[in-house]
Amino acid sequence: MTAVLDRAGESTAAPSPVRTPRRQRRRLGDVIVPVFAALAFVYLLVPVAYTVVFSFNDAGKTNLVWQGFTLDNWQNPCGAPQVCEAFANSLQVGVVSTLIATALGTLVAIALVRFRFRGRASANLLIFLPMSTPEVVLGAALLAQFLTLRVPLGFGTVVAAHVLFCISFVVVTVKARVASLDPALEEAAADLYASPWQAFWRVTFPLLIPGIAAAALLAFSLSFDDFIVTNFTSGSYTTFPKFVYVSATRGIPPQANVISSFMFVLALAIVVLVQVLGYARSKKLRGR
Amino acid sequence: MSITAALGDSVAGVAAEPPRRRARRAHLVLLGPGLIYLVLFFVVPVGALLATSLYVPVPGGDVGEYQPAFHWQNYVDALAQFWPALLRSFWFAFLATVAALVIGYPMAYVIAVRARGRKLLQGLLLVLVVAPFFTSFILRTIAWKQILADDAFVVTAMHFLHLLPADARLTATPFAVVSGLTYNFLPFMVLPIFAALERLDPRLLEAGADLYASPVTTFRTVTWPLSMPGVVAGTLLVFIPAAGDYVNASLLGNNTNTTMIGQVIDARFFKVLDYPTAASLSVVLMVAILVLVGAYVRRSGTEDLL
Amino acid sequence: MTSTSSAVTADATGAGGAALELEGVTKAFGQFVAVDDLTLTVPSGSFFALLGPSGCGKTTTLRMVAGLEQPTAGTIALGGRDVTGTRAHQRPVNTVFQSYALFPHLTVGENVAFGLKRSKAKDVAARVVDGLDLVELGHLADRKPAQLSGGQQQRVALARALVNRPALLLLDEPLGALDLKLRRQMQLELKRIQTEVGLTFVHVTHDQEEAMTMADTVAVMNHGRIEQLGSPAELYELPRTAFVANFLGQSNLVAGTVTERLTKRGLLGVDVRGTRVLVPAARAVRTDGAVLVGARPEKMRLLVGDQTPGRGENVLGPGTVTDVSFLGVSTQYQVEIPGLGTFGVFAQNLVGGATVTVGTSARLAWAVDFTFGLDGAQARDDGAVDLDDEL
Amino acid sequence: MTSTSSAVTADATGAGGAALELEGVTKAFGQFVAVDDLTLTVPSGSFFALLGPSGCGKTTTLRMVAGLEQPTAGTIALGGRDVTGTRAHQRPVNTVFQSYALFPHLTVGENVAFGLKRSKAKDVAARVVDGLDLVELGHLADRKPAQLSGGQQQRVALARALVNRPALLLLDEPLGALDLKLRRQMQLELKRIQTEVGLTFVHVTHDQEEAMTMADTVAVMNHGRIEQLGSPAELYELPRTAFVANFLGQSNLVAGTVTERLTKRGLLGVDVRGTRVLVPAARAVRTDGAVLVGARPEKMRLLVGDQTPGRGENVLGPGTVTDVSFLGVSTQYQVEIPGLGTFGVFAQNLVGGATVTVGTSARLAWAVDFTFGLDGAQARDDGAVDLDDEL
Amino acid sequence: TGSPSSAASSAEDLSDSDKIVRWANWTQYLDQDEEGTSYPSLQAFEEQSGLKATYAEDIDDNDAFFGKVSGQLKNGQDIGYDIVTLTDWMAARMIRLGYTQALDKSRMPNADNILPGLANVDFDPARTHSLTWQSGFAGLAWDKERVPGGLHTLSDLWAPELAGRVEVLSEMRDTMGLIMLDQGVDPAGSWSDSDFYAALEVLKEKIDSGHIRQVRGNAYTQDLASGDAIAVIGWSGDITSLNYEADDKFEFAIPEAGGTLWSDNMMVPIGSPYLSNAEDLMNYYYDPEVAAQVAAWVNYITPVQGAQEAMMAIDPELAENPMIFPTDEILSKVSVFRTLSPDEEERYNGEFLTVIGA
Ligand SMILES: Nc1ncnc2c1ncn2[C@@H]1O[C@H](COP(=O)(O)OP(=O)(O)OP(=O)(O)O)[C@@H](O)[C@H]1O
Ligand SMILES: Nc1ncnc2c1ncn2[C@@H]1O[C@H](COP(=O)(O)OP(=O)(O)OP(=O)(O)O)[C@@H](O)[C@H]1O
Ligand SMILES: [Mg+2]
Ligand SMILES: [Mg+2]
Repeated sequence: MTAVLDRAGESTAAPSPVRTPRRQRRRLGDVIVPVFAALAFVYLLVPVAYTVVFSFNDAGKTNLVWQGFTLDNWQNPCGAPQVCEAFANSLQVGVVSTLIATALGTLVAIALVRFRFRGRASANLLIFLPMSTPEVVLGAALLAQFLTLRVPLGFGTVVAAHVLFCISFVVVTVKARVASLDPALEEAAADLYASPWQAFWRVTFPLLIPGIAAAALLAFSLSFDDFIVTNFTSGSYTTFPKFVYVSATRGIPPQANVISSFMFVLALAIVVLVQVLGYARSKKLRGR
Repeated sequence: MSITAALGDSVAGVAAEPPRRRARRAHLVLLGPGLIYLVLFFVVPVGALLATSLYVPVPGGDVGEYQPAFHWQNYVDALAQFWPALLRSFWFAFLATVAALVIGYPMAYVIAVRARGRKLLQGLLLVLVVAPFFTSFILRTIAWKQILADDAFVVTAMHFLHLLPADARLTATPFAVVSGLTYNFLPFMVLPIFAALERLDPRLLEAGADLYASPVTTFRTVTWPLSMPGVVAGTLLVFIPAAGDYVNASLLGNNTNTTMIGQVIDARFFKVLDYPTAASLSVVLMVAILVLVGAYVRRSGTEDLL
Repeated sequence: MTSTSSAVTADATGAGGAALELEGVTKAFGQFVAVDDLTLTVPSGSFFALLGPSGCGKTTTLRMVAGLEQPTAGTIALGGRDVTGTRAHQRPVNTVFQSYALFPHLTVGENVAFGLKRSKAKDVAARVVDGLDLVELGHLADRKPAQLSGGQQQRVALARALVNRPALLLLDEPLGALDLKLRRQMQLELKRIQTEVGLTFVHVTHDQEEAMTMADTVAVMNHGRIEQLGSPAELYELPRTAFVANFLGQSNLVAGTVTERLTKRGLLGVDVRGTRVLVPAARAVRTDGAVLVGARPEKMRLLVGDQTPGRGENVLGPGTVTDVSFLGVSTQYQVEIPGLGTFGVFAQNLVGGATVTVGTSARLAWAVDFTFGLDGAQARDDGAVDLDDEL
Repeated sequence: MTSTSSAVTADATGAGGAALELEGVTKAFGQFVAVDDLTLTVPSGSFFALLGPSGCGKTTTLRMVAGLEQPTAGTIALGGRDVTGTRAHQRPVNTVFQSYALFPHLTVGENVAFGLKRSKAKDVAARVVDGLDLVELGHLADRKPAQLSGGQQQRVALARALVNRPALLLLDEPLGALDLKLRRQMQLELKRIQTEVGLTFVHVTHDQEEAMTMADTVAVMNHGRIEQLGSPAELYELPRTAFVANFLGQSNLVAGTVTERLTKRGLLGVDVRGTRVLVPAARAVRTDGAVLVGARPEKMRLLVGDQTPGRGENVLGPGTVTDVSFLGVSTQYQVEIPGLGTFGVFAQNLVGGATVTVGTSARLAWAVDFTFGLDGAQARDDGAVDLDDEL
Repeated sequence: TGSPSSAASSAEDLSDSDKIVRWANWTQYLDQDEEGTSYPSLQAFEEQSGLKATYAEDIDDNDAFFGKVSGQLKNGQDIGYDIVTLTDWMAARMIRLGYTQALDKSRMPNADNILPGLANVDFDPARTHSLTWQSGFAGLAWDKERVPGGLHTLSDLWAPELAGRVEVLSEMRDTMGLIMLDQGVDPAGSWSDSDFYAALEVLKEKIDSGHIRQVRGNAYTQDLASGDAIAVIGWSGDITSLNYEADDKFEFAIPEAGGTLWSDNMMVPIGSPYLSNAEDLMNYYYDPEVAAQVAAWVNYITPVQGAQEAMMAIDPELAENPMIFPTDEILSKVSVFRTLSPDEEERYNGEFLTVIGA
């Protein structure tokens, strides 16, 4: 946003009496969009802020009314029964389903972009279908399936379900990346004596990493925040969103706010860190 | 941040024409695991769901006991009873999609175009878009409920300023449900539009200006059409989950005039144990979405999008 | 092809272009000064070429004229009117972008119509047809840019700009993507259009041959400043700096010291490692001290065996022919003279291929009248592309 | 620069390249035949150039040789060994790709080392250093490709291929992205490397000047077939088809009918709209009926006023000078002769700029010995780039 | 979803090898310490028995909970809990379907402390499959400031000035029971379809007109706290708890026409391999002192005899609280919703859900 303001300032540098009204309009036009976007960001972040604020509430049984400031919840984030267990479960489910979905989805994406074969269209459709299926339907279908197969509900079934809806997102994300990858690079590798396997590991894969990382991030956030499908397929296994949903009926312990706020801050910190490191590295390179 | 950038990509990515290759069956090795997974955990369960939708109750059986049959009447009954909820779901999803577009497009635009070249700022804004995913969305929804509560600041202030009639309220209304949907799926709108806009060559905007187009005209004739793939992807990613959602409706609505089909399916499934009705509603919902999406994608000329 | 251009000339906004005046224009990006106090007048209806190495500020200059960039200082006037503060879409200027910048979502025809529609022109359809015919792409009006070859895209970009009959047309390397053959053909086309329509063209290019064929006036830019400005023949025949001598075609430059002034004959005697070389005083930048003596390769000829130089010719050598390249039209020889370096010699293949082989000993002769003298303080190879330097 | 190349030549796999033989090679994409029954031998250690218009099948041919594409029919042999079925990574062939195809995630050094590591070569580090020195990029080994200029990237691509000392090096427009100046410099470089290292080079290019400067043998391709093959001078001086005559440099072609055979003097008399033009029978593709009589622009000179042709010269005209372009090194004139069309004439600027002005009446004269005769059934302008055709 | 599974049988008891017990309960239904970080009574049990107890507040709705586990129960699978706590009618269904394990009373001496009124219920005559956890009333609750006059009958709830600030429970038996009582029908008696539908009509009218803002489960307390609701049909214990934090802002009363009484029952689901451990735990909570400790925190009616005496030691004021230790007079005003046949249950439940918009 500062970018915009800077630029607006720049354009008004040269003086000319005739231009004054025009300049005014332009400044307005330049400002309206960012202001609107800023309001949208506020809209997006107000509940997050609320969540963060109430993580400092000196709450009793419920965390609905502001009772006073305290750091207790942050000092003892696992204080409320089950909250940390649910959080750990969510992390576990998120990591495992992300790994599986990313691996499977990446392979599918590569195949879909790089090869032309009969049934490619159907494969594409099959990938798209889970994405276009409402979560209730997915959850219901999976639950019925697990029961028919007499699979005990728990970690395994939750992961299986999460992998299912993450795969499609991974495929689409990685597909975009593969498509933008110059096929000439793989040919160059082959030309330089790399076997197909070596060409994949030394050229294709490293170049896909940003796409794969993005896909993994997306998969993780979807899995971490999923409630509907989890609710159907988890049995007595509790994940963080499920814990929140269930406890919401009487009052969510402030520790849940602590954990949510923590995740939010963590995500911000990671991005800033990556940026700063990348910036420092590029600066170093340029310096040489 | 490339990660978040590519994350946006994801959904707007229009795959290039695949190069011709000698078939070496390598694709089977690559596709195999993923597709087998999808067949096992998607095709088979959905097939079973389809079968369930035709079941009939066991005569004289207890609650929730059904036996296989081909009772197509289930669909007729289910639709006859629940078509208002079905229509309302699509209506709410549509409203939420439009609202998310109106709110999300400027956000994406500012991140992609106005913050172009300022990597740190861009990364930060992007993560602010994604980060709410990490604070449980139920917590956020409940936060909304508290923020918009009758006694809370917002409503009191609006009453005081006469922006809202004295007996009007914000929670437990269709408005609350739609804004909850909008809110919760907003990131899905912003990311693909961001990806599309980021790929937009700024030189095209200059070309527009050079050819006498004012900023507004340039937006209308160049920026908007070129961001269409992102807009289409974003609208789909908001519309589909919104149409099937029940959490927002049950937390923020919970009245007969906010009942969404997801709630009905959930209730039939879990509370009434009326599996055939739940299953047939699921099938109807899925097919309806597929048909709508297919028509939409075809109309917008972005078939190769997905 | 010529029949259709009438639509372009018959414009109410006035056939003929506007004069462009830059006055002390400077553009700084942060600390970096990309264009440095540029003052320049391009007369109405002329074809002006801006030539210079990559990064010297050509595109930046054009962008300021187009209104896509605000100058840090200075003013820009178009047809006598100060447009410095006017926004891009309000200037009667069109640009053919280095990268074409075609709208990918519009057809070729819609691309060409874009500017006309914005300026609410009449007869848009007819003018688009005319414009496309002008670049011989009438039959491709319904294609999308992605379905065109590079050369065709470039021509669409050209048509899109031309069709608006701007007072000033800016061309930023508009032919960069074409192969040599097509490029030459388009050059003739462009030149023809410019003459017929009478627009003012400012043409940016890397390619000195292009600049010389097409332009009335050429300006050679370097590091944000103009090194020399003049007609192509003037710049070529009488470069005033080593940079211009090397950048515009090849030059054989050799260092020497002025030892005599033959004022009557208007000549300078220059000592080049013991050989006396004559330089017309009027063609020398300085008349004393260290100078660089130069001559173009095509002005030089090889003296083999006992061939003698003609009257009024300078002679250097002997040296050894180290390379012979057959270029079709001509043959290029490299002659190494010990202590003086390598000299290039062009010989038109008037009578077939090469006449001299590698290893032959030869002297170089060239007319005194085509010798020029530069400031000896300049680097001999300033402006000659160095392989490590082009980043 | 020369000192380091020793590492490249001193390879155990044998200094000097392998001969390449294509035998009836055809490549069809669906219905479309991109390469049509191509038979070709490139001798070991030679510099072979493949020249042709865009889309004629050059890249496809190279890709088949590299093993990146399977021929539909025919065999490819390398150093006498049939490699048709061998996969790309098993062929001792390296390619410098049209688009460089540098690995963006690897540094320059790692890019160059890539092939060596795959083939488990020894002394990888030392050879990488040598290879980079060869292209004068030793100091940039730690950069990523994105941090290099286009010219530098191209040189990295070259080093990456050269460092493997392949028996055969394929160059697909390796200089396409460079500006004229740098391009000429790189051409000299490449040629030097090829001669020093003694590899077999197959070089694909659009640019006929490039092909002629660099190659021992040039093949002109068109529509998937080879039109003519020979040394550059041979192809240039004695084209056998109108396509070659027009594609390789410019040609002045004019239609006529053989009316006499002066067998003793080995000449043909051709009637060109009433004027008799002589063609050496040995330089004519056919000796009767309709022919195209041709001569290169640099072979022609203008006869102005009462100037007379020399002995053994053909004369056409008079016509009118319609265009004079100063090219620096030379001046190009366009002369229109009523009924015969427009002729190009090049004159080296041995004595400064243009000597004839537009509108002057002039005749054209050129030596009978440099006249060639083509099949009159061919289109006069085959191979001359038509603006609409290059997609 | 096939025919009733008779194959479901009790799982092999692994109680001796694995010292664990897993208990699913409603939220805020067990005493917690000051920080809300642990359950003192459960900790004491762990120390005393050497068992590791996992306590999960996983139940927020009888139907929803049953819906999630019924498939596994039908298969006879371990659902991950050794004790589940469900309301009477759902307990009835569980027992009827054979989804519970029989309790060995000989291992549970304290079980005899059960209040006589609860010792014999129609769905589990000798309490062989279930033990009551807590009981409570459904009645009227309101914000004392905003409804100064208080609520006495259901009609007070329908007063126009309360429009849009009224909430009722999503628990069919409580909401419908109160309406039926208001219409003079005893939900414990043998009423007919028409009685039910007449009551449902009232509910429908109030919801459709917007008089009832929302139909909620436990979460109605949040709406009371945030002011979105000022008068509700609610549960007795909730209001007591709520008042701790809200300075006695709210009041609860049983309507003059009568209220409903419900109980939640602990059961050991089929498939649980830790029956003995579960029995130990139930036995522990039937100790009067432990029961008093729980009741002092959750504020519901404790089913254990002697708890009132024990309560005197903890908090004499609570011992007098009629909502925890109801007097006979109060008990005479409340009735237990009668057990429904499967057919009735499915129909009523479906209709009710449709009306409340779920
Ligand atoms: N936005 C910018 N910020 C910083 N420096 C810039 C910017 N734009 C251009 N420059 C610098 O200004 C100088 C001139 O750039 P310009 O694009 O005008 O070069 P050019 O002469 O057109 O070169 P080329 O022939 O390569 O197109 C270059 O050194 C470039 O790096
Ligand atoms: N995969 C393919 N499928 C169909 N046609 C193809 C394919 N690859 C090449 N072609 C066609 O084969 C012809 C030869 O292509 P090729 O790339 O060899 O041309 P080229 O001579 O290298 O041209 P350029 O000079 O433009 O690079 C072209 O007409 C092209 O359209
Ligand atoms: Mg430029
Ligand atoms: Mg090619």
